Amino acid sequence: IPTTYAQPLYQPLGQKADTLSSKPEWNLTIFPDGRGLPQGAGDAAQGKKIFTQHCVACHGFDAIGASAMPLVGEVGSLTSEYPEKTVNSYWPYATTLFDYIRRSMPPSSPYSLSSNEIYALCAYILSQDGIIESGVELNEVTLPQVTMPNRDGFSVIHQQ
Amino acid sequence: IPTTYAQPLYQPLGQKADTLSSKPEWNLTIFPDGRGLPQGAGDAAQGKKIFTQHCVACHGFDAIGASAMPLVGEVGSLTSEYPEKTVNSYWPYATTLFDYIRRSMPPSSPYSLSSNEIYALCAYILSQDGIIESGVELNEVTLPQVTMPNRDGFSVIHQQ
Amino acid sequence: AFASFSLPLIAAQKAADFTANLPESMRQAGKPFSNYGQPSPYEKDIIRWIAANQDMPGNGVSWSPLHELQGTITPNGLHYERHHNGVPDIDPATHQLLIDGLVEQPLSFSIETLKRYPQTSRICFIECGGNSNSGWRNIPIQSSAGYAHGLVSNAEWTGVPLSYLLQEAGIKPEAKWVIAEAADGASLNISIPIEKLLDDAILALYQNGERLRPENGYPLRLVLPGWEGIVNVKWLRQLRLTDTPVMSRDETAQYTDLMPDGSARQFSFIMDAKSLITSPSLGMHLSDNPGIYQVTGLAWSGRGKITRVEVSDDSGESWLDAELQEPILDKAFTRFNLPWQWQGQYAVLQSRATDDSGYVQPSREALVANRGTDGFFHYNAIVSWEVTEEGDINHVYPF
Amino acid sequence: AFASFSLPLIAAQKAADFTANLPESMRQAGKPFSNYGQPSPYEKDIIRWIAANQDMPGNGVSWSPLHELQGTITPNGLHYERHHNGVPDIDPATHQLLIDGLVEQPLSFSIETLKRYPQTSRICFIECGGNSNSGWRNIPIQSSAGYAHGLVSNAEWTGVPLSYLLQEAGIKPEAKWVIAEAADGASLNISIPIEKLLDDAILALYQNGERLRPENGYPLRLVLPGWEGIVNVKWLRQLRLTDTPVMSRDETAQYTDLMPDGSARQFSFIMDAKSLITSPSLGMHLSDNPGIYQVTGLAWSGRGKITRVEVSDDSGESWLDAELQEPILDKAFTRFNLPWQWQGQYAVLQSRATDDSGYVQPSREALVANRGTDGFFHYNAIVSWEVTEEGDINHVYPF
Ligand code: HEC
Ligand code: HEC
Ligand SMILES: [Ca+2]
Ligand SMILES: [Ca+2]
Ligand SMILES: [Ca+2]
Ligand SMILES: [Ca+2]
Ligand SMILES: [Ca+2]
Ligand SMILES: [Ca+2]
Ligand SMILES: [Co+2]
Ligand SMILES: [Co+2]
Repeated sequence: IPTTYAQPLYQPLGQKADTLSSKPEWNLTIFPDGRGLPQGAGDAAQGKKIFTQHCVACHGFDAIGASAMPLVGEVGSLTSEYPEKTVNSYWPYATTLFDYIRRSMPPSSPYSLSSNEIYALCAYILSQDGIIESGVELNEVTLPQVTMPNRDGFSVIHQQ
Repeated sequence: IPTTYAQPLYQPLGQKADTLSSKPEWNLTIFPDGRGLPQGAGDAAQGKKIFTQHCVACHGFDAIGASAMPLVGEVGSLTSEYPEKTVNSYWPYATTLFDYIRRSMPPSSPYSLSSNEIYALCAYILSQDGIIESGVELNEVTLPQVTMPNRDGFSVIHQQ
Repeated sequence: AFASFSLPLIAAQKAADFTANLPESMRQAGKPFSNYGQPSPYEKDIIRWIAANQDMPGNGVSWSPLHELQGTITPNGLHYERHHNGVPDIDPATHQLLIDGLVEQPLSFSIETLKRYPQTSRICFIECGGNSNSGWRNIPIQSSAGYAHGLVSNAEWTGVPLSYLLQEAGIKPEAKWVIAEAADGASLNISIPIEKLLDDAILALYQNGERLRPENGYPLRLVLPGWEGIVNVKWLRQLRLTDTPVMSRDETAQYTDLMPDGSARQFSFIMDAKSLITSPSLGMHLSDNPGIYQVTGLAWSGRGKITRVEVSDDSGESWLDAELQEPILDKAFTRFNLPWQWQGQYAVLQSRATDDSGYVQPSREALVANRGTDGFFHYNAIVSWEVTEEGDINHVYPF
Repeated sequence: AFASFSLPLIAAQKAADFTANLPESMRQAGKPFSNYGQPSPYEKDIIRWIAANQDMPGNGVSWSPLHELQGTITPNGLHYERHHNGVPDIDPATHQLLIDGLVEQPLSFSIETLKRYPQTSRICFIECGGNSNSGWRNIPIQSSAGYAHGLVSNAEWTGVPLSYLLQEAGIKPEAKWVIAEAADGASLNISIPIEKLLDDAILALYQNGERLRPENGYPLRLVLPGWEGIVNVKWLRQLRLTDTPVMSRDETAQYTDLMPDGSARQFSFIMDAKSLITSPSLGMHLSDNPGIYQVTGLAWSGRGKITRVEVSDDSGESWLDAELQEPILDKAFTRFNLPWQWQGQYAVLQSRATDDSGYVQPSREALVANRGTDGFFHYNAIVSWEVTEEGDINHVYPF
């Protein structure tokens, strides 16, 4: 028996998944450098319409908050007595906005918006605080180039 | 603070229960020497009628078993290949029978039988194997005097 | 989706294509929060198996599905049941515990009062004295591991050390036994040596953190670590201190162990060391041949800690030590693990537990030689799972 | 009751008299067995307290009622919940885990496949990074202990050590982070340093013995002992090895801790030592004056074992060591107990935990001095319960 037992001993049972791994539904994550962004484009004017239809009910007119948190405004408030962490005041990367809206918003039907629609929503939100000019088209090239106001606001405390 | 803390420290919160402790509903247990037996009497003929009405459905005619186990017979079977542990073949004390029937049988209405009825049931069961003569009246004096066939069949293995 | 808005068709379609490949669960909101959670509907077959008397549905047992569980805690919904006349409905506001008999002062306690005392917890198993009794039969029963051996479960029990209450009542020197009585439809009564109650007995109010489950004694249960289930009295209403045992039905007619000479062992409280391979076990199938399988199971002892579990795949010709999972607790389930390389051969898998008293779990042969086949209670022999060359698993008696 | 039978009336009447005094539960059969048990109807108020977004009912939390629990295990039905878009319905037969990215070979695993691997268990707490965040407010919140601090629970988690699967895929040297993704309605994604995953991460399949509950990640959850809840990813579908973190919404916008200077601490994974008196606590009443009360509570640390819990009744002027209940496990709930003699005076009860790294739970004053009041996450200050001279208990900030 000693020859057939050992610790730990197990069969490698993972299935080779090269094909799976290359499929878009397994490549949802979008990185700050733009890796993972799909093709598409949209601007603030388009975004405002989409926002009105799909987002206002919870985030409020002009995205300043209702049952869900405000997404815009309050830039520069982080050192104030009442800091408000909006997308525009707090988030370090614009790419996160695309990543998050696609996977989570609107809550009743994630992934229901097209890439164009999501680029447009990003443009609408970011333009509200002048992070991008209101006429700018966001797409897979320009979105990662956006510099967020709080880009350098984070300090990594986990020691590797 | 050291003066107000200690381990273990607790308030004695038990309620004096001398009255409670003397009430019949807190004195259900019947001992082999007859302690706890209520007044009453019954014989096998009476017991057979009661058994027919309240017990036969589960323990079978003549108490030899149906969906519930047999209560009589098989005296002397304990060393055989197929030992059968009935009241009459196995139980060391007759008082246990009164104690158990009163608290547990019939299952749909424990405590529904009068003391007389239970003495009668004991007499019926015990007389089936001649442990008592069929005419004998069992009561709080005679029941503890019954000597069960397997009285000395038990060895206590718990070491005190 | 958005009529007044138009953008290149290609990108929009692309998105639609891949999102259709996402599981439904990612494309919609999930279910809301719940005040008290329930198992997944996909696991609805992981249940206690019920065997009750046809005319008395509250008399019988339900087994924990040990073959479907992992780790060492038994979740409350799957803790085994043994009732003598069903699960009583007891209002905790009116329930009382009476301690009387050979005491200086009879005392009664409400549930609210008991909560004021110091409480302690311990994780321990409770095992029915009749667990595994199909093992006494001549023919090995073909039931799943849990449904033959699952009248044992392991939980964290919390409550008042009984010694505090006994001391408060004042123990008379003549007191040797305590008769515990339940408030169920069987008024179950049974005698317990007082020294156990002074040692490690807990008046349990909580089971795995929450209040006791009705079927496990709500609102109050006596927990006697390592001792057979019947003395872990549920729905406790009275403790009467006496000089002698009561000789109740459940300590004479039942829960006594008939020996081959016709005598019976009485007051066989301690559950001896035992172990059981829960996987692979009867009803499972070894799909890969050859293949590596993780042999896992449970070991426990009413005498103390498990110190060793050996596993054999050749009917006990040779043994190898399994790994014991930490923490190894006194009188509690200990999980063991050992990887096993199956080459497609006929095999008989067994486990053998040893506890810190030095007691070694016996083979069925040894147990039967010692106790015959009519003892009914306290069956703790080694369990043997036969693995066929096809990878099917049966229960066998190897001798 | 029995017409054709007559015997002395006295005895019969006597019996009838006393049996009427027995509780109902002893005079009838109880309820039958159940395949899966439920709590007592008398405890129907012992529930998780739900706070969800009005327009998004799957977004919010439900708190464990720690003030109603005892011992250290949280029963599965009462384990706290934090969902970002509800509890997904995931069929385990079709669910897959994909491990890819910076690996030699991307691999996928079905749930059935994962069950073939060696499994290990550990009892540990999981605490939401946002637990106790009402403590940051200027006014002390008047919620029960559990409903302010119960986004933490303690269970036995069992599953596959993740290191086995990562090694099977083959870790490329550039891999520093792993992005975990969930199959829920938020597709929650978050970055985790690979060394934690290689250290003690468990791919949990079981929770307190049974398969995971839906709200706790069924069919598969990543358990990272001692680290904040958000990285203990539920409904796990993918682990992608990368050189950098993804900077997802839940590691930037949320679960980062804003400091007074406007900067934010990111990747604050470890939950620092904390303790909480669960009884007596807010909403309870001290009925006896003077009286002895058992102070009891829970302590835990994401850095290791609890080594000490001190209790004060005078706002921290003086402290006494509480008894720590065995077994004291690494990164797990440890219950502490200390009897307290109340003389009717105004008192402020506090507990203070120390762990084996030497870390001491801070006062609220120290925590706020260090981190301000807008950090939102990682609130672990000493909790203060004010006892009034009337025996009522409130939440106070003593400084
Ligand atoms: C039914 C309500 C609802 C609708 C509709 C909705 N949201 Fe949200 N949104 C929320 C809630 C609630 C949160 C907070 C989620 C959480 O904390 O997990 C949120 C969070 C967000 C966030 C992250 C904010 C932060 O600071 O973390 C963004 C960005 C966002 N929503 C954008 C959108 C957009 C764009 C739409 C429309 C396409 C939308 N939402 C529609 C309820 C909604
Ligand atoms: C509805 C079914 C049912 C009825 C009616 C019933 N019994 Fe029983 N009886 C049982 C069952 C089932 C058991 C086994 C209980 C157990 O194991 O806990 C039992 C056990 C007993 C025992 C113990 C036997 C042993 O060896 O342990 C006695 C004695 C007994 N019954 C007597 C009676 C009497 C007398 C009556 C009528 C007054 C009666 N029973 C009516 C089902 C019934
Ligand atoms: Ca483009
Ligand atoms: Ca502030
Ligand atoms: Ca008489
Ligand atoms: Ca035989
Ligand atoms: Ca072969
Ligand atoms: Ca006073
Ligand atoms: Co026994
Ligand atoms: Co954090």
